[in-house]
Amino acid sequence: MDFHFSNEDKKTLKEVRSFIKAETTPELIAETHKLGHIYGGKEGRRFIRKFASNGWLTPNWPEEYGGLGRSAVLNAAIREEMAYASVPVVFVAAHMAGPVIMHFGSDEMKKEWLLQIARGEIEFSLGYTEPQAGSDLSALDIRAVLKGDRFIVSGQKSFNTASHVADYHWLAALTDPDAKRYHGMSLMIADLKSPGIDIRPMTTMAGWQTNEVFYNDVEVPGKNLVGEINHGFFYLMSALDYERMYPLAAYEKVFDMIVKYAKETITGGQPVSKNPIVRQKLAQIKIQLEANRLLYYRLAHMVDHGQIPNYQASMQKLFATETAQLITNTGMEILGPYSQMKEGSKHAVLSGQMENYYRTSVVETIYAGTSEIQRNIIALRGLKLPSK
Amino acid sequence: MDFHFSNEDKKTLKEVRSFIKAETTPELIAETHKLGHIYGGKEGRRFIRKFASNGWLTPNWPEEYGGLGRSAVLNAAIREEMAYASVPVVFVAAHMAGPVIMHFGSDEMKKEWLLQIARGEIEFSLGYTEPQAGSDLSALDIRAVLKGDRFIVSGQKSFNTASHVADYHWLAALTDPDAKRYHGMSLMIADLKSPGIDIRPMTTMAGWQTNEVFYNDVEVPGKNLVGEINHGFFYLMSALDYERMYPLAAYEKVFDMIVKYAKETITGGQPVSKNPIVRQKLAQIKIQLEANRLLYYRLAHMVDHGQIPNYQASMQKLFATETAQLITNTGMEILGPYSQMKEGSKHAVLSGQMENYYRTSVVETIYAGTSEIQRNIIALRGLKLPSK
Amino acid sequence: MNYDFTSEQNILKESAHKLLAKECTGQHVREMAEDEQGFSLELWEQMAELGWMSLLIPEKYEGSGVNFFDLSIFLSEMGYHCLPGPFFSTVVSGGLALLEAGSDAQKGKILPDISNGRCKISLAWMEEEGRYSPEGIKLGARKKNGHFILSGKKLFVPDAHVSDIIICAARTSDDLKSITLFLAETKAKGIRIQLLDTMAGDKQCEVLFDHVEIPEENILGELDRGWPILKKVLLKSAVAKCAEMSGGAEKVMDLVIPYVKGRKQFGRPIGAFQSVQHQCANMLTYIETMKYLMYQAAWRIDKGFSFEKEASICKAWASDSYRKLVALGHQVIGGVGFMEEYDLQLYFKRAKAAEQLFGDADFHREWVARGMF
Amino acid sequence: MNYDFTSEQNILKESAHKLLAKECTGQHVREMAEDEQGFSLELWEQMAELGWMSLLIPEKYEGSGVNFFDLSIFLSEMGYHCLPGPFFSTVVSGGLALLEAGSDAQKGKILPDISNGRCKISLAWMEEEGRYSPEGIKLGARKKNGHFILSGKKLFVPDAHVSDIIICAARTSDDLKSITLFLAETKAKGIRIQLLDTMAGDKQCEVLFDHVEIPEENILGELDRGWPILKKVLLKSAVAKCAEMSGGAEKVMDLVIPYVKGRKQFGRPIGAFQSVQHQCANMLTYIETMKYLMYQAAWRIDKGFSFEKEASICKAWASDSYRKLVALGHQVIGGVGFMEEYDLQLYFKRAKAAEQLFGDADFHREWVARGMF
Repeated sequence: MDFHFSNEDKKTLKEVRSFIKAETTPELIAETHKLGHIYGGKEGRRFIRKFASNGWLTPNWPEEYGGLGRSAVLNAAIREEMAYASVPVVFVAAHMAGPVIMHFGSDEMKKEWLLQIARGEIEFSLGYTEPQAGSDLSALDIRAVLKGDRFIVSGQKSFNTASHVADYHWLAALTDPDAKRYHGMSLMIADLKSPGIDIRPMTTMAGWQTNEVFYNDVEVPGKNLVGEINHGFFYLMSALDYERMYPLAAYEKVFDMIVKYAKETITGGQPVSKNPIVRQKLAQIKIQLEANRLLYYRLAHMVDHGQIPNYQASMQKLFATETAQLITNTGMEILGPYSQMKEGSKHAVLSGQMENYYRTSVVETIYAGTSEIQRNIIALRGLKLPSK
Repeated sequence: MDFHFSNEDKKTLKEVRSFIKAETTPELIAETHKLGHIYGGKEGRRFIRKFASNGWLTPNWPEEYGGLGRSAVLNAAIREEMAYASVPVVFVAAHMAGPVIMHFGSDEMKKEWLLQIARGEIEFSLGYTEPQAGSDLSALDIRAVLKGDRFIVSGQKSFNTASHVADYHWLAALTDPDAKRYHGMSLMIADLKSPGIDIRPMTTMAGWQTNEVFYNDVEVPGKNLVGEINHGFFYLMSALDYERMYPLAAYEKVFDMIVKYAKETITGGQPVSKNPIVRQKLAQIKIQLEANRLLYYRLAHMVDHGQIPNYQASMQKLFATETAQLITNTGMEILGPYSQMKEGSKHAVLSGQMENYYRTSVVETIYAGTSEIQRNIIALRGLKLPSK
Repeated sequence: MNYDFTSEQNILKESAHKLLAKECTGQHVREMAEDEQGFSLELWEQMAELGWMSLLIPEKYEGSGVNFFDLSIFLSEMGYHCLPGPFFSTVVSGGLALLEAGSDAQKGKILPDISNGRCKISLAWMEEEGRYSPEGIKLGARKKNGHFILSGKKLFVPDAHVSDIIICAARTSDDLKSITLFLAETKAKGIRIQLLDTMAGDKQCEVLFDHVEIPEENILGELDRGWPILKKVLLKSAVAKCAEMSGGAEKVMDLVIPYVKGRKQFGRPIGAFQSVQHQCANMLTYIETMKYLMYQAAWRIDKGFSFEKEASICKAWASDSYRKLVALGHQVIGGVGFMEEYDLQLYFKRAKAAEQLFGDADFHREWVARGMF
Repeated sequence: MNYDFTSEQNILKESAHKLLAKECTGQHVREMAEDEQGFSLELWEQMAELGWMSLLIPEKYEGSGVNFFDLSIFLSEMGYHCLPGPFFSTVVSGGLALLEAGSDAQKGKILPDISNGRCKISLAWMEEEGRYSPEGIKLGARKKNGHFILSGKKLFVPDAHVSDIIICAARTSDDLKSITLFLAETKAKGIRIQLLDTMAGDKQCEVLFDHVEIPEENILGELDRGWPILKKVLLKSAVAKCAEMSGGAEKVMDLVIPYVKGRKQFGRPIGAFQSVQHQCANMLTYIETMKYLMYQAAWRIDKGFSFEKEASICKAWASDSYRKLVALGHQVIGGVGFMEEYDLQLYFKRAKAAEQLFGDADFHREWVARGMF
């Protein structure tokens, strides 16, 4: 075993850190803050393209598709760097759709999409969930009917985060409604500016926007079908496996802020960090962060060694998101009444971010597969327990 | 609402305490310790009869059956007193079988059994579980065939605690093997000294004995059938409801011992009880003990007000047993390496009881309905969630 | 022993429920969170007319007789509906402080106005250290010409911006425990109130005292003896807060249980999945334990028994349990519950605010420990 | 990064597994728990012959080269099979102390004997306060005629009754941190060893030092400078203990998973119930996190990197996780697992013993905090 980054990776990571530090201008931060996403706006597009021009968005892709031909470990580490720097880190195109295209797309599709993705020129939004299908991704209603060289799509998606800022929709739709569950779904790429698409915002309790996306006889070119028709559920599950990893560093940064606060804040004549109960709580989080780090890089190790992460990805997501919630709740406890002050309020500490993260963290154990689904997967796939 | 004992009950409880203090002789303690039960031996039988002669074993039974016609609250409180005094408190006859006989038994059966039970003259052991039937009490294999005026019983029970010290077996057996689940079982009373019964001890990890009970063409008088034939499962479930309550005071006593230990033990120049982390842990237990007390007496309140406790009993059992395990584990933590010393060992503290209770507490969340079964019941009966 | 409400109490509960279900909808709660005043004066007056403000006030002061238990029934309903406004600070914390320590003159002057809804009060104790101890109180009061001059800053003062009177805990000597309570009129010269912006949209304020002159007769209780009064008021307020919390928890159940019965996934209601069932079973356990611990403490207060231990037990348990219950609710409801428009988030935020008010779980566990050691 | 064993390591693991599966059955473990010696000399010699004792010992002292990581693989297998006996105290704690601080002469004399199984060692640090701090060490050593006279009592000393040498931590000055380590031969005059009776049947002893004379050359390391050595040895021992624990945890999985697949209730395998599935998923999560944290710490020790933080993290996590994992195992297996004859109880008891050895979770969390603050 070996738990170190290679010297080459260390060097790259140092460059990434310097880049992020230098390039996150106040304008970028303001724009990102407003949109809730780093892409979608002018500053964000500029930043991402520049970032991607180093190959950092897809370091583990082959060079012909705009990658660096480097390791999944490096990819994972870069994503952590971005998360720690509060650069919102969910890149659907680079980290979820791209790998599926690479594995299952036709040569034509690869040529059309992968370079654009690797260069950070376009972004996708996930189009999986529908009102009636939460954890049950097989229960889709949206229909895509092949007519000549195009699909005609009608129906509704909901909880589609980032559809209002992305360029394309990574769309799961029913192409054979009579087929048995899991066998009538296809994946395709829809241009979100297509006529007939209507994006309606839904506000979350964390303040950021997600969307309902309505399709009314929307045309999607047939060549935008990913892989084979009616194989979508399989691709979708594979996409979950290939690059499913949950970078926790955004919350790790919150943790570091809480630790700093505990050191610097005096209560009852001594720093909060001298309180034995506070010490126990923060140490416990430190321990879980370390355990998570090992689960996280295991996924990259597996990919680099030709294995496909399976239940291991579920375990990391489960562990990371429960740790995220532990961090935010512990922060609320340690900051006490100050934790409730919102950004901009008098007496807000940590820029009012504590309560913001506390609200945000609610969804972590729900989206991208609830904790219950993850435990099911660990039991069924990891331990081969019987399903009935 | 009203959370006090009546003055009359307080007076009785004081008498009970005095009695227990006066009558738990060293001989009784030694015998109980050896047998693992307060009944079965000479001293125990003497103690129980004397105790029962005050009506305290069945204070809420009508006077004609040897009770005092008092409240279920008093009954519950007396059981707590006994538990706190480490008088093993599971009286199958008085607290589980007796109420079923009273509700469903024929007049003849009531006359034959109830007075004997109330006077503490006889004790039953539970004969529910079989090797293949753990939580699933409908999956019995043992057969009882009616031949003339008697049943001929053959088969095997396991995990039948106290069968080696009790007089009678409160036996669940299949009387109609062809009937649908739940509809072919009957309850009957078998004399454990009957020819053909073979009791083999099984040792638990807590050191105490439970038993396998083998029936080989054992004759059980037909009049020992409880209620109607093939209605056993219903009675059994009712028995679970009527007097299902989990007296936690044996563990409360352990808790009080740990608190005393924390007060009196000096580490690093100050009492263990000054350690803020220890304080948090012990206070948390105190809180749960109080919550449990309220759940416990609610059950008695319901009985006294003509209601049948249902999911409420599951909730109390669940809550109490999880608290029991929290107490023993916390005690192990606080006593540190001393906690591992067994009774009689040099350097044992609290008479070496800590590790004993730690081992014993393992089974609390398993027997008499696992925590999982209790949560199922709370969800299905308490919240009416769908079963499928 | 008796775990049932009386039939009068059931009627109280139903009538409160009915009014609030009508007047205090999720929509109203959201509006008031944005609103600067933060409550509806119309609803306030309606509640006053129905006698809700009079529950802790003896008849001689135009109240309906002291009954903490019945008040807790009302508070549960307010928690159920997330009632915004200064009811708690006025009737509970303010009213209790006056009842505990007020002179006949003070009571005679203020209690009737509380009872009929004409006076709003806020209790100001917390300062920069954000702690619940006499040592945390630095705001000084110094005697001058028969008056006291108060200077300093109070934080997180609930509903001060709409209150007529602030009961201010001030340091009157260097001795660590020498705290005195003062009745300060918010319109007094030198008081400046600034609204803070909070997660739950409840109204917490910074209150600046800049050489505020307060006459000696406005001392509540005795000079230098304010801390024991304040402690008692905070403990009783903690129990009252638990009543609100257990009401909120009931509402969460009422959102969650029908949802899991109706929502289908993988071909069956999600309520049929064992993991959902067990989470719901845990929720029910939290709620019932919270409730009985709270009612027991309220009952002890009414009976005049010692209630300190029970109050701390109840607040420690409720602080943890309510938060965990809401978290379980979010977990079983999933994405829908994360939407701003779904009411669950109101309870998520208020559970945390309530958890921290009048001492969180760690704080009250330490107080429970003090009773043991 | 690499999470895989080398093929050599896989072979090591398999060979250790094979021997212990044959020689160290549940029956053997039960017998040794009752046995006064507490281990099989025959198996001991077999292990020595196979080189198991030589893994931490440099080649110049007849060892096979220092390799903590490979040792941890062996320890996992020993934990898997609950191997009784003085391997840990001799090879791990004893061996580490000598390696850390021994003079060439001391190493040359003792290490070869450890390596070939001829010498057994025990490390004695704990006393009546049961703490892991220099202040807890009261046993005094006073200099007299070129010797040190040791007087006092050590508690919970593992396997002292079968050891040839006890490494004893003694106070050599009033300064709180002035601790010195001494190599004491157990046959020395004045040493009395009494076996204690423990839950897990592991062999812990009281060791009385009654004016025991120890020559100055038997000081391990420097006078008054013993604590930093001891601390390092305890931390590395903690990592080694985690290796044992993670092996034990694997065995628990191997008991539980086949059982829940086979055992039927309500018409299906209990492993098909979601609550059982989720409990098993939690068990797998505990075991994998324990394992990687442990291997990372072991790897750092071998590389010569700082390992203190990682060691404390790993022991804190393993202490909690192993106990919780066994508890979940008991919960899903139910009544059968509560039987003495079922092996699960062996792990229940050893999980608690291991949890407390070399610092429990609270203790190591505090040490982690010291690294942060």
